Amino acid sequence: MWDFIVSKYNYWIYIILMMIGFYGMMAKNNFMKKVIGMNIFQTALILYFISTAAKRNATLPIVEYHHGHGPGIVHAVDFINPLPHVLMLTAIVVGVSTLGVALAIVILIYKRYHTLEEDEILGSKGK
Amino acid sequence: MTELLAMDYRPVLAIMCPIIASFLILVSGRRPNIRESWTIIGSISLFLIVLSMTPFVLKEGPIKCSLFKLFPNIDFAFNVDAFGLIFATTSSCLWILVSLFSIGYMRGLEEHAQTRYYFCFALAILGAIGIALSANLVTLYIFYEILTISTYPLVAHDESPEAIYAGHKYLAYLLTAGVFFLLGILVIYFLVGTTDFAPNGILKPALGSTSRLVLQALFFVFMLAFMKAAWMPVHSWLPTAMIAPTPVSALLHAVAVVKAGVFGIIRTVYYVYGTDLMHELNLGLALGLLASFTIIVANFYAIGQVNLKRLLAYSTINQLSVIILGAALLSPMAATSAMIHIAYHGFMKITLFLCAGAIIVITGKTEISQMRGIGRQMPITMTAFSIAAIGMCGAPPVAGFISKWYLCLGTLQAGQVIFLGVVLISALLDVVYFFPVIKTAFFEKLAVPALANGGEVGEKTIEAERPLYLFMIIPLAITAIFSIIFCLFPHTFHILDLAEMAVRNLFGGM
Amino acid sequence: MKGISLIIVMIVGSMLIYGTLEMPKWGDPNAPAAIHVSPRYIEKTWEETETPNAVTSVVADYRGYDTLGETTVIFTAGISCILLLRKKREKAGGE
Amino acid sequence: MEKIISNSPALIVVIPLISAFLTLGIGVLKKKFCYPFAVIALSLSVFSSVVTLNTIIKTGTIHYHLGGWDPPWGIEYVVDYLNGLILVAIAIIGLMIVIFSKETVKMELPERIPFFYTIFLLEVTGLLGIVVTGDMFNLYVFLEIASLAGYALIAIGEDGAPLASFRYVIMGTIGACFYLLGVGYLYIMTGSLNMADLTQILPNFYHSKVIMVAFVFFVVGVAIKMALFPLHTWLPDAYTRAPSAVSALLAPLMTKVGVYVMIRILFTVFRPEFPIKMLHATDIMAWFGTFAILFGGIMALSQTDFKRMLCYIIVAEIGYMVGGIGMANALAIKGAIFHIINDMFMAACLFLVAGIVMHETGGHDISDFTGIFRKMPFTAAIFMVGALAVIGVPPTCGFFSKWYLLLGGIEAKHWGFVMALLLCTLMNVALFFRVIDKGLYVHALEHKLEHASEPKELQFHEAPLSMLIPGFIIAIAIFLIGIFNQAILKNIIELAIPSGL
Repeated sequence: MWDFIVSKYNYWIYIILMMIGFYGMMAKNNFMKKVIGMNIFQTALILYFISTAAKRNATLPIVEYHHGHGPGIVHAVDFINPLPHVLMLTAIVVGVSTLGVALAIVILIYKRYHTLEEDEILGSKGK
Repeated sequence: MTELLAMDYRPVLAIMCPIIASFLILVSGRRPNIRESWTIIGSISLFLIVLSMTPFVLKEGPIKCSLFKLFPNIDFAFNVDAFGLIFATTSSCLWILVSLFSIGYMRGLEEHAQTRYYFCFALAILGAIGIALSANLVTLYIFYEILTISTYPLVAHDESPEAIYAGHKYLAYLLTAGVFFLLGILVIYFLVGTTDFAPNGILKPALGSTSRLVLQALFFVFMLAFMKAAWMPVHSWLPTAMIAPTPVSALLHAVAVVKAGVFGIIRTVYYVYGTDLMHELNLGLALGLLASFTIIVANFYAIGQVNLKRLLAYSTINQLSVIILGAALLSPMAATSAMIHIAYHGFMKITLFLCAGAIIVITGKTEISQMRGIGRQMPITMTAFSIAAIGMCGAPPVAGFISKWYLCLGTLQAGQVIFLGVVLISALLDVVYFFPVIKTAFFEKLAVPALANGGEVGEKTIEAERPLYLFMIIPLAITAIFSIIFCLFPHTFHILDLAEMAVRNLFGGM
Repeated sequence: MKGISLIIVMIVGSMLIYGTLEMPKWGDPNAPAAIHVSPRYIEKTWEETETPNAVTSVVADYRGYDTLGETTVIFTAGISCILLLRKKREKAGGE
Repeated sequence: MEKIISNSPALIVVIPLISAFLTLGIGVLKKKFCYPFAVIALSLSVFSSVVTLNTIIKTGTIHYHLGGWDPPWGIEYVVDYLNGLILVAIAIIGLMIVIFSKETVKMELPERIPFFYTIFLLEVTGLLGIVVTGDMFNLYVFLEIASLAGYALIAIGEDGAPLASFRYVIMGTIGACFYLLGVGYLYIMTGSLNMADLTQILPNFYHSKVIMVAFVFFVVGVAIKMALFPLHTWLPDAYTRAPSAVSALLAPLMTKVGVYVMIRILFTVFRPEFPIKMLHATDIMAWFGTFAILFGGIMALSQTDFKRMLCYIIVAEIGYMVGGIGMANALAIKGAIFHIINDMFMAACLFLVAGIVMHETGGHDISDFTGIFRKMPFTAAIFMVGALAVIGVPPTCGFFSKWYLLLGGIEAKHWGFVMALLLCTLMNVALFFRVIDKGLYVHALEHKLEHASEPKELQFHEAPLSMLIPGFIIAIAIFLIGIFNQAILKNIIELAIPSGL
């Protein structure tokens, strides 16, 4: 049992992180906190992807080469999986972009209502 | 170009008439004379086209014309058969007369939004003609919905809160009906894979795989779909809708809309279920009882009415159920009666409505009690009214007699003597509520010496006071004369021939 | 609201844990992800793209289109921020 | 020409993408040119999508390998009968809305025209990309492009828009992340991101818990994006507050693209037997669809704002499609796919009308429709077409898809769904006739005004041509789709129905 838990510890970590972010997105009253939660959520997802790339006893996916010869025969087992890294490069950018747009919107909200607390905004909406 | 005039395209031409007319009406909305001449031209050409199909159908059988595919096995198609032509002839003929009448009525009362009125009117006729000529349930459904929606602005034409309420009630009933209709069609399509009308029904193959209860329930779904036939207890939209301008009540609620309902019921009974299946499922009896109930109750309602138009509305409900009863008896004679009564009742009822409308325009009176002595002021109108009323009671020499005669024979032919009693009682009750109107009009003295147009009080005729009134008086005179002609020469416009032919196809003989 | 959120979080979390039960262990070199598509990226990177870094070759070549999308995303975000935060009072012809 | 035809799948996306960049440049130089440029760009997009659809009808599914790499390794665009048709619809509606946008943007966002058109084109790019791609991760990227553009476009709307948009950001991000999580779970079990490849590999794992969880996250994530009840909460506010041109673009397209993704994942990535027979997910979806229909209808009835009412109608319409998927038989799926197309046109038509009325009267309440039949007869005609199509009156296209949905419901013996559909028809009647009444019956009002000798309130007049023409084109399209539905169904949609149903 212990072995099972340890051998998959990467998953537990990402799940915990993700749930923290998820909770923050839904339950927090302050818009900034929601945005922070969103970012944690996305980061946890990135962590998950990256961890799927790992292989024991493998190194970075950069093959050694010599000018004019090329690297010779390369075994995939020796290098970690590059694909999740690539995907996550994109996902990081997406996350940053979302964050940027969300913050811009938060600024707009603040300009309009002069507060970022959701309940205060909902309360003042009638005015 | 000439091939467009070929028989195969006649149904399309007929459909195009009101479409083009409605478009032209809309375009020339600012010039009333041109607008109304489009209405007249459209109606006359429609009538001629419909009439031109009759001899061909009588000789060669139905005209089939398929335009495009709607669903697998379902085309947007027309099938001009004898029964459909009866309805088409009636509504197209009456459109001409009502258009004339409308001119007098609408101008006489200086109504607003007349372009909308004529536009919707033409669309409603499109719906009625489409229903008459359609070859399958889906096509019928399409025109049925067009009819419902296009008549809504007509019902609420007055735009007063009551009128809008009436319009809403009208829509609520009839679009709910439309939903039932759609459900019914879907189930039929699902069960047998087709919705084309066929003289012996199309549902018989489904009997093996489906329980009888489903088919019986389905029949009542269809009955609900034809709420337009105003059978009780789903009739209450009809009296409410009487708030509409009288020509609307006349054409739509005496001819197009309600007749579309009974037309649909007859189509369902004979062309979807078929006589055998109706017998098999005992649906004829159920339908007959429903109709009888409506006949009797509607008559009692009518007796209690003080408003002339509402009285006519209940009379309509009563007569519609007479037609349904004719269909329900499942005997050749009764079926003939149902079919010809669609036409004959149309002419008689429209006479009554036009009279009521003429009275409203010329004197401003709506209640029966106000109409004392009106027969002396408006002799032509009230004579026409009396003729039609006599016809409603089924007495000779008016058209109603013929259909009632066939209906009585039909009850005997079907061996259902109870229903004969219903028919006779209803005729009696008809007398009870129509006679007081005639009596008030002719044999009582003018009580209130005031006229709506502020004219001279007296016993002289005021019908022809303004030339505009002639637009109203002449049509109602014509329909009254037709009501008599139909009795003396039942083959006018081949109505009886068509009905006989349809019944021959259904039953294989009288 | 907090209670409901907590319940939702619990449900989602337990779903995730439930799914994780059958996942390959961390760092398993025989995990499907390690043997199906990715080996080609590593083994053929030099041959096919003349790039020693497999990540670079995938980013810029094999899945270069994703990267185009990625740049578009950030472009979108940038323009969005301008669109949102530009002062409204500026006159229409002021530029 | 050969080159264009063979590259048309890529061109569909690349044209609006590049022109988005260019629009910005042009806009900096000369604001006026943004609009015609965007129109030209989307016209080209329509052209290439039509070319693609034409090729598909002639030669079957197109696989377009981007960069020349074979599918599981490189990214592939797959255009088959299903998305070919949807691409054309998206491109056409995008074009119509961009034509329409001229006046509303001038009025509502005068100082931000170049940025608006840039984002607008990016939004269309994203939507087209979602549909055209055959790669799970690439879909996510395009989903984010579309979503980000959508957030920004909504946030520049009227008062309250940023708040609505923020909610959308939160919900949308959760949806997108759930989707990505699903991709990750599939990836860890299969090692592939390519849809066609996954279809081949996945059956081995159908009993795996990971795949089941992945499936659930896919469905929930996409359900958020397409605003399926009860995850629709972001939609009504967002689309009500957005600028007219934006709601006219997003409301018809975004949610429907979500439905497309749903169908893609349920029946292409997974084979139909997995969601239907193994998970029974479709049974659940049928009920969600049913409730969405009822909820949307009832909520729509209680609105006084026209745009908000339309939003709830969209929630109900999503219920139609999800319910249709949930029926899990060929008839209903046919109806659902057809309804995607139809609803795009119907919603576009109605939101266009909302935009026109907003432009002419300055509001989008139902009361702003007073007298439109008199004062704006052409707008009223367009509105009538849209309304009748939503109600499902033949021969508008709405009737035909509803027919198949109902038929599918009857075949599945799912009476709840059938009844909900029929009931929703009635609710739609009540909804639209409320508006029609307002538009039609002004006699009493005018009468009153004359007596009070006040200046006439009903002085607005017909909208400019740039707004009416797209409306008319869409209205005519609604009729044409209805009348030629058999051609569309036979030649395209029936071939798009996933095998195994």
